[in-house]
Amino acid sequence: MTDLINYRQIIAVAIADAMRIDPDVILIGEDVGAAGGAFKTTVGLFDEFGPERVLDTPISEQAIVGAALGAAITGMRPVAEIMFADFAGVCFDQIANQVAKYRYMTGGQVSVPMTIRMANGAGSGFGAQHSQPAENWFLNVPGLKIVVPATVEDLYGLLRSAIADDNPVLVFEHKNLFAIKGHVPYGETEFVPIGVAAVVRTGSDVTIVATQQMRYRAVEAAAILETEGISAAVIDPRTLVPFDDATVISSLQETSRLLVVQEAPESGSWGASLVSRVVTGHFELLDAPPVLISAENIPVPYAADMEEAWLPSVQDIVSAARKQCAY
Amino acid sequence: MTDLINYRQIIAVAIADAMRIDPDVILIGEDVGAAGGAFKTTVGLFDEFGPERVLDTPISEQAIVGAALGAAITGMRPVAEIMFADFAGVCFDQIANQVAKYRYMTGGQVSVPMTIRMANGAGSGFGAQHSQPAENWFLNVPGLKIVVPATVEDLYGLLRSAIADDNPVLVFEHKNLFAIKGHVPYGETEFVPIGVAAVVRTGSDVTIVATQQMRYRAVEAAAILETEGISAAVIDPRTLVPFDDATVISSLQETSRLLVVQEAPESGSWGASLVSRVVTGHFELLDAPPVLISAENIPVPYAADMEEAWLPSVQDIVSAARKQCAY
Amino acid sequence: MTEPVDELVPALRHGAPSDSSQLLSEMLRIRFFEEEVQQLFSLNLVRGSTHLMQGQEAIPVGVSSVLFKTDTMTCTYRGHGAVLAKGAAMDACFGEILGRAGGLCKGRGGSMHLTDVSVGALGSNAIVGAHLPISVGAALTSKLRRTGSVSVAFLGDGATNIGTFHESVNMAAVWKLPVIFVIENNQYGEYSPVAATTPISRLADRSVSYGIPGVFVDGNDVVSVRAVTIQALERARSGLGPTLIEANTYRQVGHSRSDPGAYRPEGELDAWLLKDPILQLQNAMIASDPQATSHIALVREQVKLEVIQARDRALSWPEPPVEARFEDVYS
Amino acid sequence: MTEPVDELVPALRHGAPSDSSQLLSEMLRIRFFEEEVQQLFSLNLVRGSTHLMQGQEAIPVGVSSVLFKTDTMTCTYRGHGAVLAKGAAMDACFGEILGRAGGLCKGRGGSMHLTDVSVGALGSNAIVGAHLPISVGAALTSKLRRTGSVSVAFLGDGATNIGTFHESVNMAAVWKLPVIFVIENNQYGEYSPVAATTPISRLADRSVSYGIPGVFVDGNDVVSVRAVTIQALERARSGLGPTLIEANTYRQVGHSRSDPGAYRPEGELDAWLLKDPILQLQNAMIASDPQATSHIALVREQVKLEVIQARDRALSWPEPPVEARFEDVYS
Ligand SMILES: Cc1ncc(C[n+]2csc(CCOP(=O)(O)OP(=O)(O)O)c2C)c(N)n1
Ligand SMILES: Cc1ncc(C[n+]2csc(CCOP(=O)(O)OP(=O)(O)O)c2C)c(N)n1
Ligand SMILES: [Mg+2]
Ligand SMILES: [Mg+2]
Repeated sequence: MTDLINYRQIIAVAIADAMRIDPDVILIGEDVGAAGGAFKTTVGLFDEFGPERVLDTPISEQAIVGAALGAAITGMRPVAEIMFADFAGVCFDQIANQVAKYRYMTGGQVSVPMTIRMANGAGSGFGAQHSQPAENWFLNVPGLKIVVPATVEDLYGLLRSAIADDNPVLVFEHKNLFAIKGHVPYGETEFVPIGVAAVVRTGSDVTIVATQQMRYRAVEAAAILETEGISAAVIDPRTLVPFDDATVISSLQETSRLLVVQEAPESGSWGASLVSRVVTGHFELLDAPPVLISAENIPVPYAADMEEAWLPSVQDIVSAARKQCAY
Repeated sequence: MTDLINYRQIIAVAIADAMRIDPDVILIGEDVGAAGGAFKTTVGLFDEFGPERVLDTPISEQAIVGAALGAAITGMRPVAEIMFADFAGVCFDQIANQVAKYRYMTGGQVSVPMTIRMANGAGSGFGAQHSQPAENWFLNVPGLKIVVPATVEDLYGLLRSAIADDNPVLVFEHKNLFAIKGHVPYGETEFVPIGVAAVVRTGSDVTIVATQQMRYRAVEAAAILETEGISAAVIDPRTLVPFDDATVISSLQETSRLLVVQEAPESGSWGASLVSRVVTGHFELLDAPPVLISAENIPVPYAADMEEAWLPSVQDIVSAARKQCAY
Repeated sequence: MTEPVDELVPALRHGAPSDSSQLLSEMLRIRFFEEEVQQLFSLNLVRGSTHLMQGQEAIPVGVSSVLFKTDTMTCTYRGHGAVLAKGAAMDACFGEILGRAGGLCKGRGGSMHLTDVSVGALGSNAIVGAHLPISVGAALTSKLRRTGSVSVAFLGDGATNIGTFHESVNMAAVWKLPVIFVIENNQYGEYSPVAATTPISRLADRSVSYGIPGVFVDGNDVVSVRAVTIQALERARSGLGPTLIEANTYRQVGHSRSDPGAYRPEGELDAWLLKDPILQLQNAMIASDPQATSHIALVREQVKLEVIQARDRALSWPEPPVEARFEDVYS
Repeated sequence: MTEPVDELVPALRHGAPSDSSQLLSEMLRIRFFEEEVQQLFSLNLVRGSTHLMQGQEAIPVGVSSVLFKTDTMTCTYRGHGAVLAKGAAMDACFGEILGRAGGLCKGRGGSMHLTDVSVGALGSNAIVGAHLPISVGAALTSKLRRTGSVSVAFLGDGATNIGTFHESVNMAAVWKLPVIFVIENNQYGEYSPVAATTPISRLADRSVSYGIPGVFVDGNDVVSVRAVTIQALERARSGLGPTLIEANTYRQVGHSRSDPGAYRPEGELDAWLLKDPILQLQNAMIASDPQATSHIALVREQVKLEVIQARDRALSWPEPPVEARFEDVYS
């Protein structure tokens, strides 16, 4: 039995389920408690678990992340919320230099079981400081796992897996997907694992890899391509670190064509890293040059048409795949 | 007429030369003044230019970068020092969300002529929080230029170009190169331009691309390869953003083999981005799979052998090139 | 309250001497502007989010009424009022919020980023506290260049808990820079009352950490705000360094877009509505001159017209050409 | 000075009651340890940098003398003393600084990162201020789990100017967490005297911003340090929240590795050497009991031996196996 629920709402469901089975889980962030979250993603938790386990904080992101780290190494299993992923900038040191390195630098004395949730992504007119693909900022920092769920089911599962993980996990919740609908996975005990991609759609001509918002555009593009006789697989990696290269490679064994679409500029992106890993490790698999469709190399503009132009479009994907398949 | 000087010393020379010709240039950072810098890279500036133009700050990196930005948009041309590049974590927001975006977001009302200097790099036992290739943290942030000089001449020239640039430029000074020697470029008026790679060595079999510390290892590797009859070109991009793809491509036209060596983990790195751009744009140029040699995907360990193992070695480069040329 | 130091007090933006009528009209400009923005937002003409400041108008107006155009100002996403009071063209403010080509930032910034460097409005910032060090830098230029200009930074009560606040006030204090930090204490940071996030009740007391004056003022009384600003300006221009002003006020509207305000205790809003800064100034004007009523009505009408016309001009502007998005990122 | 509240004062690390002799020996352990590290550094056996704390020993010793093992502690790169005083094995401390397999962190951390979670030493941090929020988190666990443990955070005078200091003390205060923030005011941040970077002279006054007690203490008097710590512990364990202690002291050595100390005014170091915490305690012991001289000599000898033996054990350890570098990063 499952009910229909949206991406926004499933977050509180997942956190509540985790909190019910594990008293060490606490939630900490700005207005996550009494107000139910700036995005209403934590509604109900304060009422159920009270102010000791659902903590409203001052506007102090460094203290939020650092306190979560301090709690994690002393026995708790905190979930910290950084409202907009862009604010990871103000606590970057805590995430990259402290949280990511603590276990390693101390010679593994303790693990760091904590989750940092943040709302990422463009498309809704929040402007350059509230729309970034900040998941890319942390790719070069060893010690963090990074998940980027696109569906209600993946968000539920990955959030549960993140909270259960003994490593720090960054969970990016895409704010332009809040209205996406899916099912509450009642009574599940196995969760979408970190590090495993989803084959959204199989295909034999080209393998399109995309996350979150771009996954949906990839699926749309695949449908159009199908009408033209091009069979496109769509793979959603769901996790950026550690990346499930194997699922991509296995699809490439059939398609021999790699097309990566990402909501991020090219330089220093997960997409470029994937392309690089595939060509350095599996060159012989490719029958055509890989394609990387990225967002534009400019800050996210505010005006509607500009912001939409910044994002890769369905049409961009269709044209690129068409060209690639004609190679 | 030129004198021999080292990488550490040339920094103050470059800043002094810039300050002499432009009264808008000021230097701001922790202990950059009276003490001549934590790395002794700013010795003499305080004496020559006084406390108004060489400002010792509190330990407040966010304020340092933000104040430099505020000064830049009101008519100064500040050079801010962030002692170790790892500390960019504490002022990441100011760099990525403020400095990088100010001009764009305001519709170009003013430019942001400022430079941020920081000491990056591993190899001298400073541990995981003082050894990082932090230049990679900013690759995905449009609006910044990023330079990574390896020689005394490039450091001088790029620092002068950075200070003269109307865009914000991040200058990474590699602390394991402080003892490298080179020449003071007396009386030059044209400086090494931002965005132009150096062909360190030409070659016809493989194109090795490397920066800073790795550039020297690449040159060593190339010498070894030569004795084996393999002719390796070595290209030092010198600038990571904007990257001079053209010089790499032009060498590849001869060699058809790309080998990138970097002092950074693979994920989200400049090297992976370069590999990706080359294969997506110039697939047909390649006769063998490109190779990316990266640092290991762990925090930089302290113990000597571990740290050295973390870094790509000359031997790693030689073996990879050998294999690639035998492809 | 000190008497204004005449030579330090510039004329109001419109050139007239700064009298009550002028102050009223400035506050009304903001009030009506915000009401229109709210309307435009509900019509889906504003993207993302918008943060309005009805009820807080006396603070930017009181402060800016004694600033020169060459003085600089930074503020927050809740900064429409501050930017208008500093002298930005109203239609261009509307235009920016609407994402139009004629917007202050050519439509690239949005509601949280109104900026007009030409009038010294150096930026509204969407990252809490991030504008504070920028205002320190503007003051540094003033000091080094000896321009005499003062840098004002508006911030929220909640922003006094973030690291940049501490670093910025400290740096300004140790360098004795001409900065005025003005806390717009509207009792809440998003949905959290000050007491839930801040262990002291008088935020101005945070000045002790920096050895600078901390001044508490009724932020709904435009004349008092102006008076304390004059003192802070004097101090700044004499090279004595920054001042921390806490202006007490109330955000009469939600934090942003859809905010039902369930967190407000019963009756709180009503009590504050009685202390509305515009209402209070009007009452004071009427108390001192019963004839003022009709004058006030006239001012309101004029301002309303100005706002409507500015709005309509902005609405008539096109969106920016989409190719323009590549401009101004690297030169 | 308050009398120690007996049930709140644990025995010293070695199990003996906390008397002067014990305090002296603890300080000497640190002093001799640091001297050996300096020696090892000059022999090129220590990589990177090392930050010593000769002259500041009374602070960690005074504080830790009244802590339980279950109380937690975070500190800075200048934290050898704090970690030793909290009870970490000395040989493992040497081992870490030498990058040996038997080091506290298996040689992966280094001089700036001594950590021994088993004794509550949660970490030395190489980023100024970054450990402060971590100490807040440890206190949060204490509060939620009702363990009664207190979280101590040592920090430098210079660190009081960085954002995390402000955010951390504020959060601890608003949540009334059991944290004791201990400023080791050694008069300098690197090469900058406090006055060059900080606009007030009494750093404890920064407590005003958080509505908590600010206590100034002679940081070279181990007994006074212990006394103020006891008060802060009482407050913390009673759920009243954090205390900010400023312990005045002096760094008798350079900031790190090669530091000629040219920034020190003539005579300053000499004056402080007369106030050396070890010297002062020894003098006090001799003043109250002239026979103490020989006892002191004995203690010094014993401690010296302990230190040399610990050093030699560590030197005999191998470097960590290079393959071990891949451990403990993802589980
Ligand atoms: C660094 C950062 N953290 C969080 C936010 C989200 N946020 C936007 S406004 C706000 C509340 C700010 O409160 P206050 O400073 O009192 O200003 P007000 O909105 O009341 O004017 C928060 C938390 C942000 N924009 N930036
Ligand atoms: C964020 C950050 N900025 C700068 C540094 C470089 N740094 C190391 S120690 C130090 C001085 C710290 O002074 P203080 O807090 O007084 O501590 P002390 O060293 O005197 O014990 C500085 C600036 C750093 N490690 N981290
Ligand atoms: Mg507020
Ligand atoms: Mg100090």
